[in-house]
Amino acid sequence: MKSRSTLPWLLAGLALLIGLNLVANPAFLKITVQDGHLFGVPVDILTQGSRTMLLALGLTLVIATGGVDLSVGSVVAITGAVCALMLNTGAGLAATVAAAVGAGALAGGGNGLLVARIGIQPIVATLILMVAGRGIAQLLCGGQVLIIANPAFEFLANGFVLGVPVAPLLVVALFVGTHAFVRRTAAGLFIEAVGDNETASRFAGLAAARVKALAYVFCGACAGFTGVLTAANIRAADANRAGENAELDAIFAVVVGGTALTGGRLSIMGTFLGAILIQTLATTMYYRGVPPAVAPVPKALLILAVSLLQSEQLRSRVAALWRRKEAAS
Amino acid sequence: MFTLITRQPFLFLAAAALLTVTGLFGAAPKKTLKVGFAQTGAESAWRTANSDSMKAEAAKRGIDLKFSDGQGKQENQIRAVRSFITQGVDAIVIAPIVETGWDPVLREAKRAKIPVILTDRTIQTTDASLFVCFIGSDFYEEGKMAADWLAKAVSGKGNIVELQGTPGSAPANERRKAFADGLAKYPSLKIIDAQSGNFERSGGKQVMEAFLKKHGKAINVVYAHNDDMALGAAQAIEEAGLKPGKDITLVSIDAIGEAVKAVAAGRINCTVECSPLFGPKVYDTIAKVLAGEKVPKKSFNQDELFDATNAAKALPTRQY
Amino acid sequence: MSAPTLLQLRGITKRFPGVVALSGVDFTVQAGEIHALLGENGAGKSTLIKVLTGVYAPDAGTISLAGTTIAPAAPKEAEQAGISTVYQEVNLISALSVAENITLGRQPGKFGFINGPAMRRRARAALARLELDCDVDAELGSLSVALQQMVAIARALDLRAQLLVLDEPTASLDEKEVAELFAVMRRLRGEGLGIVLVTHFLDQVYAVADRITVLRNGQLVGAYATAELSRLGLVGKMLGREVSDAAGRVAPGSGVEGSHREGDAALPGAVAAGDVVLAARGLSRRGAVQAVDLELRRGEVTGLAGLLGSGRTETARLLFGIDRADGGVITFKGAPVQFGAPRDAVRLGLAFCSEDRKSEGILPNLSVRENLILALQAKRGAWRPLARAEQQTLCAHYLAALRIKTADAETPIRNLSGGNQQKVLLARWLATQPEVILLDEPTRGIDVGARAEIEALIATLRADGLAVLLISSELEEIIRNCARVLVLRERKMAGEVTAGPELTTEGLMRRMAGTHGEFPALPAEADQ
Amino acid sequence: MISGRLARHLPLLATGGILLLLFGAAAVAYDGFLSSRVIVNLLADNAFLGIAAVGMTLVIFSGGIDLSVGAVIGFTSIFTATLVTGRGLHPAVVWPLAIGFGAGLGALMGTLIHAFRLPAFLITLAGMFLARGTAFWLNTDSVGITHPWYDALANFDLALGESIHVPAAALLLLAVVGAGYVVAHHTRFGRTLLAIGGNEQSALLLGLPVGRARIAVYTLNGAGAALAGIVASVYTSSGNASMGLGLELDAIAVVVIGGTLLAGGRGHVAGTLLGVLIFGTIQAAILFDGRLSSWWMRIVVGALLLAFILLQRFLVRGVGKR
Repeated sequence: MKSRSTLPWLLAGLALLIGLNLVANPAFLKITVQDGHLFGVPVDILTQGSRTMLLALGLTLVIATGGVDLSVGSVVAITGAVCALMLNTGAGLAATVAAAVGAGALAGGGNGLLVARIGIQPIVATLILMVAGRGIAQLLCGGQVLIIANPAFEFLANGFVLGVPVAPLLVVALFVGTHAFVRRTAAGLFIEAVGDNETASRFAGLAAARVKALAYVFCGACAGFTGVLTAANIRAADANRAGENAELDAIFAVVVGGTALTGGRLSIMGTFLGAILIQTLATTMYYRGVPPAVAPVPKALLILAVSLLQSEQLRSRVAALWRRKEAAS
Repeated sequence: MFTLITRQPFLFLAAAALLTVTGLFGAAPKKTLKVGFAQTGAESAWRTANSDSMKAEAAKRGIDLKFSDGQGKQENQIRAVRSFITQGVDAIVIAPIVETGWDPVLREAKRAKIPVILTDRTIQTTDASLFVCFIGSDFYEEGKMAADWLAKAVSGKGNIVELQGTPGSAPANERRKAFADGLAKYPSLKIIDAQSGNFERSGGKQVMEAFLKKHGKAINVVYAHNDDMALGAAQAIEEAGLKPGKDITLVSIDAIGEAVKAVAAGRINCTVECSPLFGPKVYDTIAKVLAGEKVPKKSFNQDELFDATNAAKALPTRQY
Repeated sequence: MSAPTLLQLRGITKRFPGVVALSGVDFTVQAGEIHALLGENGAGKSTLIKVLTGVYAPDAGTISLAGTTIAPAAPKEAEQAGISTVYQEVNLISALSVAENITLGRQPGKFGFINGPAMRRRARAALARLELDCDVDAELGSLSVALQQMVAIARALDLRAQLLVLDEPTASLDEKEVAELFAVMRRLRGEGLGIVLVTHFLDQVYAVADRITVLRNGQLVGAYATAELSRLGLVGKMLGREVSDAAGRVAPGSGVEGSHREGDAALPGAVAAGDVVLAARGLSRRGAVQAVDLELRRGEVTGLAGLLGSGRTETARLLFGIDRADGGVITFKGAPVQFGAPRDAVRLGLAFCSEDRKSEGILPNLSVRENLILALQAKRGAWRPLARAEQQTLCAHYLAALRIKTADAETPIRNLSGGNQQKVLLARWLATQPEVILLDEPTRGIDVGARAEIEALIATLRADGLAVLLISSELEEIIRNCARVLVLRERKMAGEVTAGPELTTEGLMRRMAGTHGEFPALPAEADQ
Repeated sequence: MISGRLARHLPLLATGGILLLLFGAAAVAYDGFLSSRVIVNLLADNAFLGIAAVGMTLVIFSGGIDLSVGAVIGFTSIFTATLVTGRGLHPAVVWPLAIGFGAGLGALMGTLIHAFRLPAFLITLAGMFLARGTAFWLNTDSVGITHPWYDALANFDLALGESIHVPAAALLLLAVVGAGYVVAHHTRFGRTLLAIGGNEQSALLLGLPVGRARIAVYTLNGAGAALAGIVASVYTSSGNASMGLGLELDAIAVVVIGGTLLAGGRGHVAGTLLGVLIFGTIQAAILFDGRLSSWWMRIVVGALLLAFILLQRFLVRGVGKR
């Protein structure tokens, strides 16, 4: 049995990308300490990629159940607005973060209800919140960019602890926590079981609909916290732009990471690396001076490459070709 | 099949619900001045202030304003204009998203004898009779003002990095071109790198971080297509251990409140704005046009530029 | 047999990675005959059919139809050559109309456009040939399963087929429909068509087939005229051994002597029935079953027999909480219970092995280990995970106890053979230590050896004091294993038979058919 | 007793009923809504959405999805403008070229999806990035098109009586829906698509050309999206790389509203036209109201979408329960 793991491919891709950058810029991987903070391109990649990582983390569970959530970008906008409204009326930091994450979870619950209970196709069900959600966010903000002046809040996204940026620390902690959760409890097995064969899982005594719905709730909560980080990062809630098109990058990170869109396999570690790969690609484009307009093209090529690498058909064809060659020689 | 038929009551229920939804908006009052406004979208605070100004002024004057949000798509705006023509409004106001592609629908308006007023940005057309007049702010003008200010401030010399807006969007296109045109006179002012920050603060910050690592101290000037990206860039510069406004000159556009504050504090050197408060001028113009008076083909709303000299003074009176 | 040879397969060999599915098989069908193709599961019947119809290319051998050598590379080519097939597992397209289904892929018309009236005419003609009258514009999905089956046959006949292959055509038909189908087959035979019939029902073979070809382990055993081959002889050839047991209790499929029958004491009925664990009174659900009563006792295997569609599976689904009953009461150890979902039933100690292993049983991409522990883990809940070591112990235990053949416990279950998958599913349930286990066709589609092992396992379960419900379409299997048998007919109870002289295939069949004496005469070797 | 033919079309009739009710409600609420101009505008303003949605319907029939259509519209419009305005080429040369590009991209995606069993969602997402990126690379500005053909098309309308003028785009939409209807429901290809979406394994065993049909449907959809892009360029007399941004989701939504199952295997092209009209009527009603703020517009569109999908869900359940 061949290993189905995509992690080696992912690491190879990442190594290739970093290698290309090192050739052009030998200091690409250099990390220095400036003003008591870690400073360097890898730090930037982790910090800037933290929001995509977090969205992708939530989506990983949803995609592993065989679903998808297009609404995460809009949820980011909504929860950013919630943060601004709470903080600007004098609420505490803890209450604000709890409210934002709760609002995200609530949105996820709505999606979960439509998908798991009513049986609407995930793309369509979450498309509704994707459209309406941004409107809700704009409604909350009154169409303004709400400025947030709260150092403690900003610290969540831009602060440093012992020279290490806080946002990636938080996100890594959430990854580790989620990984532990899905692997140390039976949650991971349940999610994969439902994604692989929902009927059989139900017949084996699983509350399949509940597992699915909870995956959406978790995804919504992650999007909610992403909204917090986004708002904190720019010290403002921007209902119009926050999280715009973020769902595509996040889905992309999940799929690159080896969690199949058809469901059934879940790789938290893969998602983490997938998100880093995407952020590294974006950073590479800044450094290589790729014109912003054609930036989607390398992304398209990366998607194609990754999809092809994951295709069993292609692998077996290449293997057959290889065998024929060997036989001939 | 029979289940389907028994489901019919449900259908009617749903239809009734729809009726209520649409009925909520009710019938519009008659015999008042009816103006259709095809706004581009709600993509920024500037834009929202612009919409609010148009709405508030209409309410004040008792004008029945048909407001439409194009959500950043020209096709939606054209759809709206065609709908205004169908509804027989007295005048149409358009804030065009892009410069081209308006001839067919404007011809329809002309056939229906409805005057069209362009705001915010003009259009390219072979037939200038298609619209009555243009009231700008235009993005091009803003870019030019920024270039001129910069040339004076740094005495025509320096390396610039440009934080562009969302690729393909009109403000990004205009502000990029205008700035480049404005710099043409100053050969020693060079744009050494440009990337899109998608008009987002986080985007501006991210791109600026990359630029700082790539070019190091070679960067003298940052030109950002909007304040959000400039504020993000300022953060990046601070985190790199430099002083925004001193070590690197920041020029940006929009003049949102936070940016004017930053100018006053010296973190940003200059921000250009064209006031979004178009309402009064637009309705005055419409009144004149409908009364048969002549109006100038082109007029501009009040332009302002905030730098260290006037920012602090302007702060208390900012409306957005 | 003076009829001309219609189809001739010579030396057909087909290999799959690791398996030789067919090796040098010859097969001949004459025009105007109904030819039964028989063999146990895994004998190579379906591979042979797929070679014949162009789904697989043979590795060696030739096919000739009416004297011309053909090498169909796709089902369409086989159809064009004159070989039409009605597959057992293949449904037509339920969202299309009857007419469209009958003509799909070869609709009349020019340049790819469909001539609607011509299509409907053709469909009506095809249905008329089967003496069927139905609205050709109706959506296929709105018809009964039997009617859909007839439409599939009509579709096959729509071509000027010379050879018609029917793969398990009667699986979903009731007795009357089977009779109608046979009438149609005989008529077609009269028209000179060659018909290949693949079936598991030996009665039907003797009722309609002229000749029989038997395959075993991918090899040809032989071709025989039906009249010259006794039932017992046929079964012997299928199993590869001479069956001399005249008692009728050990009949097809039982290669199990000694493995679970530790003397007469272990025979069904010999163990005293214990307390009633699970019982149902008047269990009903619209469109599924009406007023079913049953009691499952500790240490007893209860059989549930009935034709397909008689409500067997539906009953099990109601008992397990998959569907909700409209009426009736289920009691567990005397207390009434209501299952909102299977998990409620699992928590109480019920287990259910579905007949549809692929879509309701296995999680194909997950490992054997994960498949095995799923139900136990679901019972414990997400927060009380089984430690990895515990999981491995469980797996090791069951892999050995049930003799499950797999490279290791981490292999995806889809790589296992059907019989081993089924054993993993049984292990999944045994791991939950259930008190009641509902087995719906536990031996369907698996080979003889595995079948014997599963039957042995059932005996062990009974001996361990479980209450077992065994649903099977193979009456011999029911008779061999059950102390009591409930018979369902047309979704209602049609009687209960306890072990003893009454419990014979014929007795069960009479109850299933609901006609005493009218059932087609069984071949000589009666059960007594 | 309902005849089989009528029974199969009941969901379609129900969708049509919803459209009439919706339109009726708007006509009661807003003066002047019930006019031939509004109806003609429904067709004309939604022409390129509708044309793209017809192709999308066929793809969804086969159980697939295509996220690249919006980007292909953007690419086609700027490609056409660049060649007609920038290079002075004649539209008669440029249009077939543009349609060829759309079809080529579709064929490429279809081949990858089929040959390597790759998820359509991902491959067409890549196609979307590719087409949008190439479009912006051609020109980030919008480019006006002045050409006699464009003027003629823009000014053309079919006069039906005194007050009804049907513009070219509306006629083309009807023609494409008609063609799509014939292809989907009266050709072997169309029926094969439904069979693939219904049960691919069966379709293979029934001897249907599954691979060919699947590649063909993405090719056709690519060509359809390119045609929609040309219509968009005529509608605006210009090319714009960001044209059709997010249109793929609108197209999927109207197909679903029109009663086609997203999982494939069941649906109707005429339903898609109804879906487009429902979508258009919602937008027209919002425009007639003219008082909704930007955000309420989105919320109302989302809420109505939800209402329709729930309604359809219950209808399908009703049919499924027979």
